[in-house]
Amino acid sequence: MTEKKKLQIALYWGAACGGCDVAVLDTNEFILDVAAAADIRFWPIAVDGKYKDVEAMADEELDLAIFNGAVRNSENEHVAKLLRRKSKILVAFGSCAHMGGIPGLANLTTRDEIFTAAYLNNPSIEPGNRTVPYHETLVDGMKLDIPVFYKRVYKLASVVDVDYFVPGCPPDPAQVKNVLLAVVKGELPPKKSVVGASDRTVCDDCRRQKKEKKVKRFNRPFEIIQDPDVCLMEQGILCMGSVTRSGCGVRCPNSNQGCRGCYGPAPSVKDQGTKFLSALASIIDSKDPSEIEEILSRLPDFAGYAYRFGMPTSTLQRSHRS
Amino acid sequence: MSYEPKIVGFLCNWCSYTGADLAGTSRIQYPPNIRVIRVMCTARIDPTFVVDALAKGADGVLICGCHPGDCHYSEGNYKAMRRFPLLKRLLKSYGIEDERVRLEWVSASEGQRFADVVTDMTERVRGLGPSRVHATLLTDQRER
Amino acid sequence: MQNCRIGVYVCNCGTNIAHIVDAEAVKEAVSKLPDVTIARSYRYMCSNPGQEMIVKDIQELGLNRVVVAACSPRMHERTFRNACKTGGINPYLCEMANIREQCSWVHVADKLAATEKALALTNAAINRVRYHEPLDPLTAEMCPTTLVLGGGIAGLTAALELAMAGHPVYLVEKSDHLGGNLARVDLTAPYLDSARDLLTERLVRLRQNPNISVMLNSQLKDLTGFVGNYSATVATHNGHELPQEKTLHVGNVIVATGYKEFDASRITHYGYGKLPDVITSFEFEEMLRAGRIQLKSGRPPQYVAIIHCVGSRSKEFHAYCSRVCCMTALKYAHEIKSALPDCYVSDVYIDMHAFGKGHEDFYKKSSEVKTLFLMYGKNERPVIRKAGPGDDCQMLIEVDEKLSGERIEIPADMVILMVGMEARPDAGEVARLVNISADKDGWFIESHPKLDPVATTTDGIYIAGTCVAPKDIPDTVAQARAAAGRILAKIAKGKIEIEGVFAEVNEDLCSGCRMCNELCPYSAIVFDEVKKRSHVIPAACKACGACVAACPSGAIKGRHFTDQQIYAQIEGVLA
Amino acid sequence: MTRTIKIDPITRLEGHGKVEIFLEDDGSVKDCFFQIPELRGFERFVVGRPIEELPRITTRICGVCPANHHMASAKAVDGCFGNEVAPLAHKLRDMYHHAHYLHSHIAHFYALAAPDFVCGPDADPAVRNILGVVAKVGLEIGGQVIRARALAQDIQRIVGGRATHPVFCLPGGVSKGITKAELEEIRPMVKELSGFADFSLKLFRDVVLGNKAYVDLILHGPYTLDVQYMGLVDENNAPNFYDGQVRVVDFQGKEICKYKPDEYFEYVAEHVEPWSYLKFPYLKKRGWKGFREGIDSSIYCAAPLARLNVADRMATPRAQEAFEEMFTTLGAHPCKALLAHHWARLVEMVQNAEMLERYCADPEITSDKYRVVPKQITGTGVGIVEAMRGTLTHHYTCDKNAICTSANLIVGTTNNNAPIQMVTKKVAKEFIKPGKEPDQGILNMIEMAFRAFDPCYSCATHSLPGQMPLDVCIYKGGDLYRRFRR
Repeated sequence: MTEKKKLQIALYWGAACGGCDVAVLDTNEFILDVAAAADIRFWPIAVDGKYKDVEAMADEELDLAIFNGAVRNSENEHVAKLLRRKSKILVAFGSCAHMGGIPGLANLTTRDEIFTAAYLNNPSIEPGNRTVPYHETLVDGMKLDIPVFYKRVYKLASVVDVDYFVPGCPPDPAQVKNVLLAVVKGELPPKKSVVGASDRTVCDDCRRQKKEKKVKRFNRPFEIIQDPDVCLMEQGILCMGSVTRSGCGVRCPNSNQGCRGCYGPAPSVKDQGTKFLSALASIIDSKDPSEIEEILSRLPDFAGYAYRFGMPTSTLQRSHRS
Repeated sequence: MSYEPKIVGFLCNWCSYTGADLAGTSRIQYPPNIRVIRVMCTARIDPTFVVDALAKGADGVLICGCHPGDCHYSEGNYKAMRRFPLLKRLLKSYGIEDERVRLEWVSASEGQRFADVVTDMTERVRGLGPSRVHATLLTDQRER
Repeated sequence: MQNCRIGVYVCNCGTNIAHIVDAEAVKEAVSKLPDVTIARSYRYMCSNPGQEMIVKDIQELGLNRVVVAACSPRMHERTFRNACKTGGINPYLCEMANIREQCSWVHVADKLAATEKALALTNAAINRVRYHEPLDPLTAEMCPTTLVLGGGIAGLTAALELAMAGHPVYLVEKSDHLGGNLARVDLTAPYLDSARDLLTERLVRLRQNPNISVMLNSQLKDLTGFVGNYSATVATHNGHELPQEKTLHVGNVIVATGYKEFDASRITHYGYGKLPDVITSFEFEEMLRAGRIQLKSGRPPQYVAIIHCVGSRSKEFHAYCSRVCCMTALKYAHEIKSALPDCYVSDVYIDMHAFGKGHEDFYKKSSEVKTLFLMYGKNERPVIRKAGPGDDCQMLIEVDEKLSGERIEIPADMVILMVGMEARPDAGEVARLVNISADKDGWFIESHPKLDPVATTTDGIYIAGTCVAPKDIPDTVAQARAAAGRILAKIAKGKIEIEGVFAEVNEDLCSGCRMCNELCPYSAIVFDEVKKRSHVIPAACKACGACVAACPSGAIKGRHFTDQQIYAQIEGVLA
Repeated sequence: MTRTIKIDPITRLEGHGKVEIFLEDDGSVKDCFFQIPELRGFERFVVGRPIEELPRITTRICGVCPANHHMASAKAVDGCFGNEVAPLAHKLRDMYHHAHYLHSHIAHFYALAAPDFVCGPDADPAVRNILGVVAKVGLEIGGQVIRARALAQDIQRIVGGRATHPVFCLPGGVSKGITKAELEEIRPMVKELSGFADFSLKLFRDVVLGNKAYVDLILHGPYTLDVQYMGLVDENNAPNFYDGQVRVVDFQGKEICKYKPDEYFEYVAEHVEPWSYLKFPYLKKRGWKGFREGIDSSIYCAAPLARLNVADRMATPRAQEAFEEMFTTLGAHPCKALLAHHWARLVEMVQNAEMLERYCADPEITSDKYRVVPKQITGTGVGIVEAMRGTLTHHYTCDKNAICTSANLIVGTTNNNAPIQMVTKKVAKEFIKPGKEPDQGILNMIEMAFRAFDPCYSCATHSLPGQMPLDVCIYKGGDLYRRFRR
């Protein structure tokens, strides 16, 4: 590597599952090269993290901060803002930071409903329990606090200014490697770009045979045995490959599962779900309103599919029930 | 002051926009709440336009096209006919009231019908009160 | 995007706009908006001084965008685009806000709201025009060869017209001979000249003309491409062996596939098929052409009855009038009288349609040759029954005669049923092949029934003769020549101009998912199996935008109706 | 005097495992809290989703153990469809699951546990990490470790299409099988991993058992709790990670109960404290008695040691030998020494490897009968598997259109929430006494306690195994008195 000062890197998670960090570990031996080329100042999973160091850092002392996970509570936001301040480059890493991810599905429900399901009304809760966690509690004179659980989930870019986006749930390790290399070599594209993904859609990399499309009946994944060689849409199986950026390695369609869009919308698509809706509905093979209804009735929870990884990024972002 | 609904209308050029012009030349009066955007065919209407309008503060969205079978491009309006019910399902899961978004067929000769549709829609949306979408998205920013 | 210098022009339209919408206020408000270099209001923007104002501002203020808030773009968009052109900027850098038809005229009661709305619409137009791009028409080669479908009088005439102008023609005929229905006719009304002569004259000239290649026993199988550059696949059957397919490169297509006569046996109570001497007009034509009018028994008829509107103008069959039967019936009266002077001819009709040139005189003449005219009601039918032993005729026909108001019984040895015209059973298939539409009766639909009768909604596809609707020979020939004329005009131009507004695929973004392939009503989207990308043929595209909205990767751009432009407009109307 | 706690806003920053210790005036520990600050609400937002999608949604509860959630979820969904499953599918799922165990156990032992033993518990935290281990045992072994973990990930990728966040489970089976060619690809990997499992056991023997100080630390350190144990066993009471019945025994080895998955809510309940988002499971029939040790305590713990404590034997021969050696050396079965978790983990690895060898030898494994299309929707299902970090329960209900109507989840680490709370306090009391000033050393001691459980707060919360950022705040006289952080 070069003689110049080593890169100063930090990795952190918000409301995440940890899969993004595993994806980084999945670069295997390469991670040792990174360790050689950079000072990993802060990465709780693999090396000792010392928060006080992060606080002590001068603004922009870090060259790169990789943030995975969504913003679900006041603490996530606090960390995001701290790292934004301390780092020259902030990367939203993985579907949750990029688009809100699967935790973002919570935007179709409410805080009260979530607390009720988790703490009050489920088969294994302590009989008669009325307690739900609260951000401030006084126990026998001892004051305890936990972060404020927000009404909804936000993508990272909703709370801080983000420089780059690495999509995927989780990002494909090969792509992670490319991104890290680009950083080390200082070969990053203009800010605000999506990195570690293709500009075309999953269909471009999908090996399945594609023909003209007309759909008379949609099938749920469990209703048929998928043909491994024919485009899933032509089998009436929902697949978001056509609206979704490629770069994942077509891992789901190659497992006979439709794409759920974790790599986010194609570059010139504004809203992944409504765009998918537009394409999908257009190929319905009917001119009769009642038949169309009948065909659509076999697509339950379209919102939960079309925004599986991006509800907080969708144009409407969350439920607007009164 | 009382609330005046903002309604965005997407009209196809050949039937509905012409029908709206006819309403004009025949001086048929209807409420001024509708703001019309002309497209060549309802098939051009990406459902994203509709959610975008709602997010930007529309209280209602009206889509008008040629009657089935009368499309200038022979089958464009069938695409709208297919997308619309799925869009309605999507909006439902977002908790948006059914009557805020509407698809109607209005021919070039139906100036009166266009006026009636706009009048009816305006009254219904007025009845629903202002859409929460725009406001909610703004207050969300204030939560933090 | 280059930095915009927008000129905004608010038209008063006399008082049409200004007496409701405060045009001055709108002008004032928009003049403060970013990128607006100049805002003016004027009495009549569409007037010459109005247009000159725009031209002058473009040239003196260096405007590169123009917004006109006035009447409907359907009224004056062209006018102001031309003004831009004259001023020296691309006509597509102009946008209109409709503040008359959809504002001042419909919100008379509320001037304030009308003015607010006018402002919103103008604001939207300003937002939109920022994203407008200069668009130039494309040109494509025009192949001078024409494909004519149908070897009837229409097809023959069109083919000759084009060939005589020196252009190659393929004349494709389904059957094994040319002439179509006309070849089955003896004399023609109203001048009683021979159909045979009409045809032979044409067939001779046709054979002499090297530009025409006739393909008998042939049918169109497939047609791809677009105006000026179609590729047609034609299958020719020779006896029993497999049909040979030929691919022809043609610039235009004339569909002249003609009609089929109504099947009289569908009307049971006329006894057609049971009573030996109840025959159709075409069967009678055969007798005429053979020069022998006789009954099945071989003897000449004493009484002939002609019944009109068989299958036409009826609720259960065809509601329309077949237009030629009336005159043909009169023609029969004449021919019968001249062949069998003692024969009694009765003509049983609903209305006598004699609208054509010379038809009324012909009608008069027929009454002079002692034809008995009987009128029956539109929704009734004459009843035919076998005559008894005492009668001197074979059949008796009962009619509620409208003119006398009496129930009349007339004798008949021979009954001629004037069968109407109907669309050929394969009309739907033909329409699909050449991508045009047919109406509920199966007749092909013209681009405009009055103003554009022989063109269709698909460029380069023309229709002529009785495949469009029932008509007589002069009208058919006129249409055939009209179609040929339209094509000759285009060939003369050499190239075809394609409007700048169409959909285009960005191949760097297309991933070949093929979602769009089935959506285009004009088959303008083609999938390249090698590149695994779809692309749009501009000349075939009509810019409806179906594929633009549907393209899941956002790879298809609808010129002049781009997402950007529409989002800017949405923002504008809601501002 | 009354004590009020000043909440230092900075403490909001830390949190993943926030420990707050409150002192009496005399400097003795009044109380100690271990708080989990995160909730994501899966139990609510899966409602309304098509039930067959849950195995592809609940994996995101934890990216460190997604396979456990995928399998538990798949089994719960099978239940909703009347449990009609292609037999081959169970084999392929179990195969995937074992590979996942290997990857996780290797990562945990070498990256998180080994530093304590290989480098030593008192070593400078800066070198007490995987790199430190590599430095000590040699780069060549370090390479082997990374390679072995990669192999385990690869086997998952081949069998299930993806390593992290598998998608292949569907009602009635799996969406893909494995081809003969793929099996041939897997075979040598399994062989190598099998050897690596034995190697790791040997390394533990040499490095840890060979060192009396470590053995004493394991057996006689403060790291023991008198609570009960839970684990999934087969019909012979041998550990089964994918299927079987849940067995609970007390720390004296007496069976308290043994239940089938769909009976879980009769035996387990969850207690809620307002100061933590993570619930505290306990034995329902005994009732919530607070964070108390004892033979009648309703608190239990799960994870490797617990699994071996509830088991009578292992399911495979080489693992059985290791099992016997372990408990003979530790002198008792069950064993209360929390640090023995690490050893148990290695014993499990041997069984994982042997099971994979079995599947590779199974002639049916490459057949294409990997899924049946279910014929009925029965509406409710409970799936229980052993996550690396404890017994994992998914319980769903759905309507007649197979749309999820409710979900209840008791995830691996949650089982250990109470024990961790208790051991934290125990360690605190051990190291902070009147006159004995707390120092940085307390971090290591608390962390070692944690790490024994290998707590994965991704499950139900969101941080990762071991090496958790710790923030120990000690309050006295209402003020922040001492603070130790990492």
